[in-house]
Amino acid sequence: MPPVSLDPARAKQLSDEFGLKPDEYDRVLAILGRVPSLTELGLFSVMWSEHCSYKSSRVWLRTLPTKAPWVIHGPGENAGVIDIGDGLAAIFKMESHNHPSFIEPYQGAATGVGGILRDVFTMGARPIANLNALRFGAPDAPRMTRIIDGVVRGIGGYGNCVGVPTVGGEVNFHPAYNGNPLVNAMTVGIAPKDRIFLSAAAGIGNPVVYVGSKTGRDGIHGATMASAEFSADAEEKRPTVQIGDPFVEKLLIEACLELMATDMIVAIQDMGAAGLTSSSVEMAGKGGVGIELVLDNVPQRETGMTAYEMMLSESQERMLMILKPGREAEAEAIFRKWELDFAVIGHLTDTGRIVIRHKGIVEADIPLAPLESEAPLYRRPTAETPKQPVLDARDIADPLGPVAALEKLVGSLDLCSRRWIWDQYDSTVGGQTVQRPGGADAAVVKLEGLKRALAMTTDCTPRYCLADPEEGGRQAVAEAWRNLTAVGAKPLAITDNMNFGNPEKPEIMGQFAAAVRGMASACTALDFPVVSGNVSLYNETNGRAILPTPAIGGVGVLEDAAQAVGLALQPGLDLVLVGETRGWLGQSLWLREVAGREEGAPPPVDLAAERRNGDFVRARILAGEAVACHDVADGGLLVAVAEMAMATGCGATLDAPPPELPAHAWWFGEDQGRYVLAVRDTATLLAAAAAAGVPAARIGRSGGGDLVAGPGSSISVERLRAAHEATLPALMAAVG
Amino acid sequence: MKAVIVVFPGTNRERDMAIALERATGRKPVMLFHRETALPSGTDLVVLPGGFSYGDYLRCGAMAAQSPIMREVARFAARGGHVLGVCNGFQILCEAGLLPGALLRNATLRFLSMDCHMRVERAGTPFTAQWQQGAVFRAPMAHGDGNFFCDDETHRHLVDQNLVAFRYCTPAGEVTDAANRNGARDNIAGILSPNLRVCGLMPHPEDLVDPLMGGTDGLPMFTSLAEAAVAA
Amino acid sequence: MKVKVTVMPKTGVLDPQGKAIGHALEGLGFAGIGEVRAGKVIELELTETDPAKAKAAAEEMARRLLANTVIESFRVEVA
Amino acid sequence: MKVKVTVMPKTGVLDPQGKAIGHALEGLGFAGIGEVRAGKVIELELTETDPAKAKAAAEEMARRLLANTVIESFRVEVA
Ligand SMILES: Nc1ncnc2c1ncn2[C@@H]1O[C@H](COP(=O)(O)OP(=O)(O)O)[C@@H](O)[C@H]1O
Ligand SMILES: [Mg+2]
Repeated sequence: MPPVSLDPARAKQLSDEFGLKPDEYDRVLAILGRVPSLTELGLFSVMWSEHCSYKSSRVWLRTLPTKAPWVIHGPGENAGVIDIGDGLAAIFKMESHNHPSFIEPYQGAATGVGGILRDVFTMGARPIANLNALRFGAPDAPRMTRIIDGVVRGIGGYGNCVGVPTVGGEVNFHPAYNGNPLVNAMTVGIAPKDRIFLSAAAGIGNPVVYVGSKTGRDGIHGATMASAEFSADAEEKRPTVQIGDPFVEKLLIEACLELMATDMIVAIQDMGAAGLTSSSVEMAGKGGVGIELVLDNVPQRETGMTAYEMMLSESQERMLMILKPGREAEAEAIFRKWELDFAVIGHLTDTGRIVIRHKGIVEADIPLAPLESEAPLYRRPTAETPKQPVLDARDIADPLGPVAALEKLVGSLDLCSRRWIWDQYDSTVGGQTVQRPGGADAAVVKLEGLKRALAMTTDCTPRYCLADPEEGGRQAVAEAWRNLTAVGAKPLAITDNMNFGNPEKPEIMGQFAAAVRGMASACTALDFPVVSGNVSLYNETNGRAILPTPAIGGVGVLEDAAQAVGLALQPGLDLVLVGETRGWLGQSLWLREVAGREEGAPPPVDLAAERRNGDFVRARILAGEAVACHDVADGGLLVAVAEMAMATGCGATLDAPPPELPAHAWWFGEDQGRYVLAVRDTATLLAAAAAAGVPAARIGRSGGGDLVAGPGSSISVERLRAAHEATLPALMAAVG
Repeated sequence: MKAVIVVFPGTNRERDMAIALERATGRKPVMLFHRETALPSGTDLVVLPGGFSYGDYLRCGAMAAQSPIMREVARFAARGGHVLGVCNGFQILCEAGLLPGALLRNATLRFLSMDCHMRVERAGTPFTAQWQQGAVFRAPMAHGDGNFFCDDETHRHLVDQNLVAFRYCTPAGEVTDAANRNGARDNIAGILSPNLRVCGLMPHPEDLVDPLMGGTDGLPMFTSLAEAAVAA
Repeated sequence: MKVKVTVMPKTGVLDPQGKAIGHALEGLGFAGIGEVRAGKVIELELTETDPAKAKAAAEEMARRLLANTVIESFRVEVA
Repeated sequence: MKVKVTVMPKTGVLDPQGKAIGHALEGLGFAGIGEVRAGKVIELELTETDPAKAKAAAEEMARRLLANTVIESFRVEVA
């Protein structure tokens, strides 16, 4: 008996409400040869939502470089997998929870962390670190401090409880995020490289097993919500809020890793967006098999749940797996030990169809191949962002001089200390954190029992991306590579989280395409492939888009954790600037915060120089020649040195700017590909730089308690620190 | 030394603790799942590590304190066995009545993750023998409920009997309000049982036993325990 | 005048804490325990002496601060 | 049978949450707010049908788990 079709008019109306376009609905009719049932319509709408199908972004994502000799699994799996030596693989991914975090900041952010953790441990990895890339609106925008507070508490509440250290991240503020903050969470895990678990189902007749928490009516249509832009009626979307239970997640990690140490699992996948639907459809689809589910066996938290509700529920902390036949009892014992639900809810078939039964009735019966192959794929029209003029620093007056501008900058929203945030994240659990937040350009986490360590970072400069999406995409990748390099790590691969506005607008799709182009060029030039990622579109409120934000999460390796350097300055060292300074003020923070202008072309990234400078710096660090290293990014040279100084309280005296540059361009220009190194033996370093063709110059010396920016310009590090540390606590004092 | 680390559902610093104990004693501790009803024979030290047992739901440590293995731990302590509780472990010891007082929500109402300094208020115990009286050491803390509270009578008893093991202080050793981030009564970071065999503290000395992670300030606690086990 | 605001997770919203408490009670040997829900109670001393006004004020407080109405419902009682 | 266990901080025990709520309410412009105490409420569905027995059982649960009598007092009500 086929499922009971909806009344045709009702089906059409619902398909609209569920976000299917008219031509997409016609395709549903063609595939089924009849009007769908409610459950079937639900399945199609979530599988074909932007969130699950990547229908607007796929054509562009395909152009990203994804290969390198150390890449084990690139995009397409739950997370990316790379070889890091010692027989181990790093498994990592970043994912957005933007819309849920706007509606319910605590739970939205918390479940974002929970979801990305599952993407990583579902592949067999023990998670060893979390990072988070956050973009908030202007602090005086409605609800904004509450959103900041809730998001930070939610990330901490979840990560701290599961016992995975939160070791890094980034935060920006801009009014463009007022109605649409971004919460991107990243998890890095470790597994033996020959024991990676994939999601392709196999073995006709094999049992389909559900483990974890019970299913409730949470987050129904969360995936479609993530694919729609906000409007004033966002309130009405509230019932889709999901609640996280990090305690259950912790048990689920332990139980899954225990099961993964056996040979019982054929395939496994977390139930993320669109829960049971996407996990079952994707597992069966990837394996080219059919799947039959009996929903009566699904552990349920509420009474009277329908097939439609169970298939679309986004209840958290659940996994789906295919077991080898006859191993159910053994597997169940492990989950019972950890006090988790375990249920056989179906089996694999040779029909190539997904069949859903509930209470003796077939609620859905859909051929899997067309669900995938006929999924909509759009090459949406694009419009290029007009190029901005290149600003000449000589045309821009300096109203403040270096010291006052510096004090203002280090206390500004985008540069002030993030301590208020990271003080709420457990960054030491696990006992392997070599570089905690604030200590270095990238976090460094050692691998337990080994010398080896991973370095990780998240980076993106959205204001550059708005001004020039291609240059901005390139810069984001380059900065991640630079941050890993600055601790001495060899950068290996990235994950990305593409946050953009409504892709149906050509200028937004143009931003996306250009950002991908820029990223791809940097990935290629730096041997830094993309191994996983996530796309979040429709980040708009009442038609106003966020800044284009391709957040990059980078991972690198250090063979010996003891070789890692931080950015903290010590007295009695020479400061050496590596890289070329042309004094680029366009889109700089100085221009915005001091001159009050947000304009100009952003600084270009010269990928050949980037690579040359970075490889040089890394080699010097590994040779033990640098006591500290910091890349020059937001705010420019003087801010970089100030950050090194504030980390310990040790001051520095810097030489006067070179005569050929306006002073403010020297101090605050945001030219790319630069590093400041604190070294004992300058001559050796400079000789090596000359030999490598890398621009390098001694710019000053550390010591004392003041930062001196050329003769006559001096400020105490204590005073800078006070300005740096005061901003966020003052902002957040109102929320308590 | 034979050390046993008890693992409850939600415990998450058991590995950190194992690393610290192994570093100090040269021997891997035994991990004991909370469902067990007996301690391995020859146990010298029981450690209740940090984490979020039972998700910290209801009250931190309340549910773990009721688990069967805790009856055994209480018996072990009554016989004079050494018991260390760190963070969630301290909360469990208080909830189980093995140490007095309770740990309330931090006065800031926020999770606090940062290094703190502590002054050794009672040297010469199995937990502090390797420190001088008044020594100051650093350790990370990571807790939402570390605000030690006890009534006046209990407080008088702790002070009179010299059972305060550690107080929060500045890096220079001054016991100030500013150094007392979680709002604990009388800056109390850790306490001892009257027989000096049970100790609970909020910060994590086990996370600072390796120069790579920023120092070895926490190591003396574990070398003290190793020595105590040899002496016992 | 004393008012009491009770804040509970909305029906249907997952209550991890209630679930864990129910579990723990069973572990302690208590039998016959069905659903357990855990919430908050806030007792406020108000200078307001008119019960209706006190109640209205407390409801306003609950809506604006004490309850997260996205996931919680509340009830106000005047003592 | 439904029972409700209310757990409040004992008088004399610091209640940072209650204090913070009081402050926040004042910050929102509410006036005339005196002491604020924040506690917990646990609602249990019991199969027990005898009110006296249900109450006794809940009291036992409160003593053994739901309240920590070092810092909290509790009250049981049967619905
Ligand atoms: N949301 C966050 N969570 C944890 N740590 C953060 C967060 N945001 C920033 N940090 C930390 O603050 C420090 C400074 O960040 P950022 O200014 O982005 O560094 P950079 O410009 O060198 O990339 C880094 O150590 C970073 O990991
Ligand atoms: Mg960064």
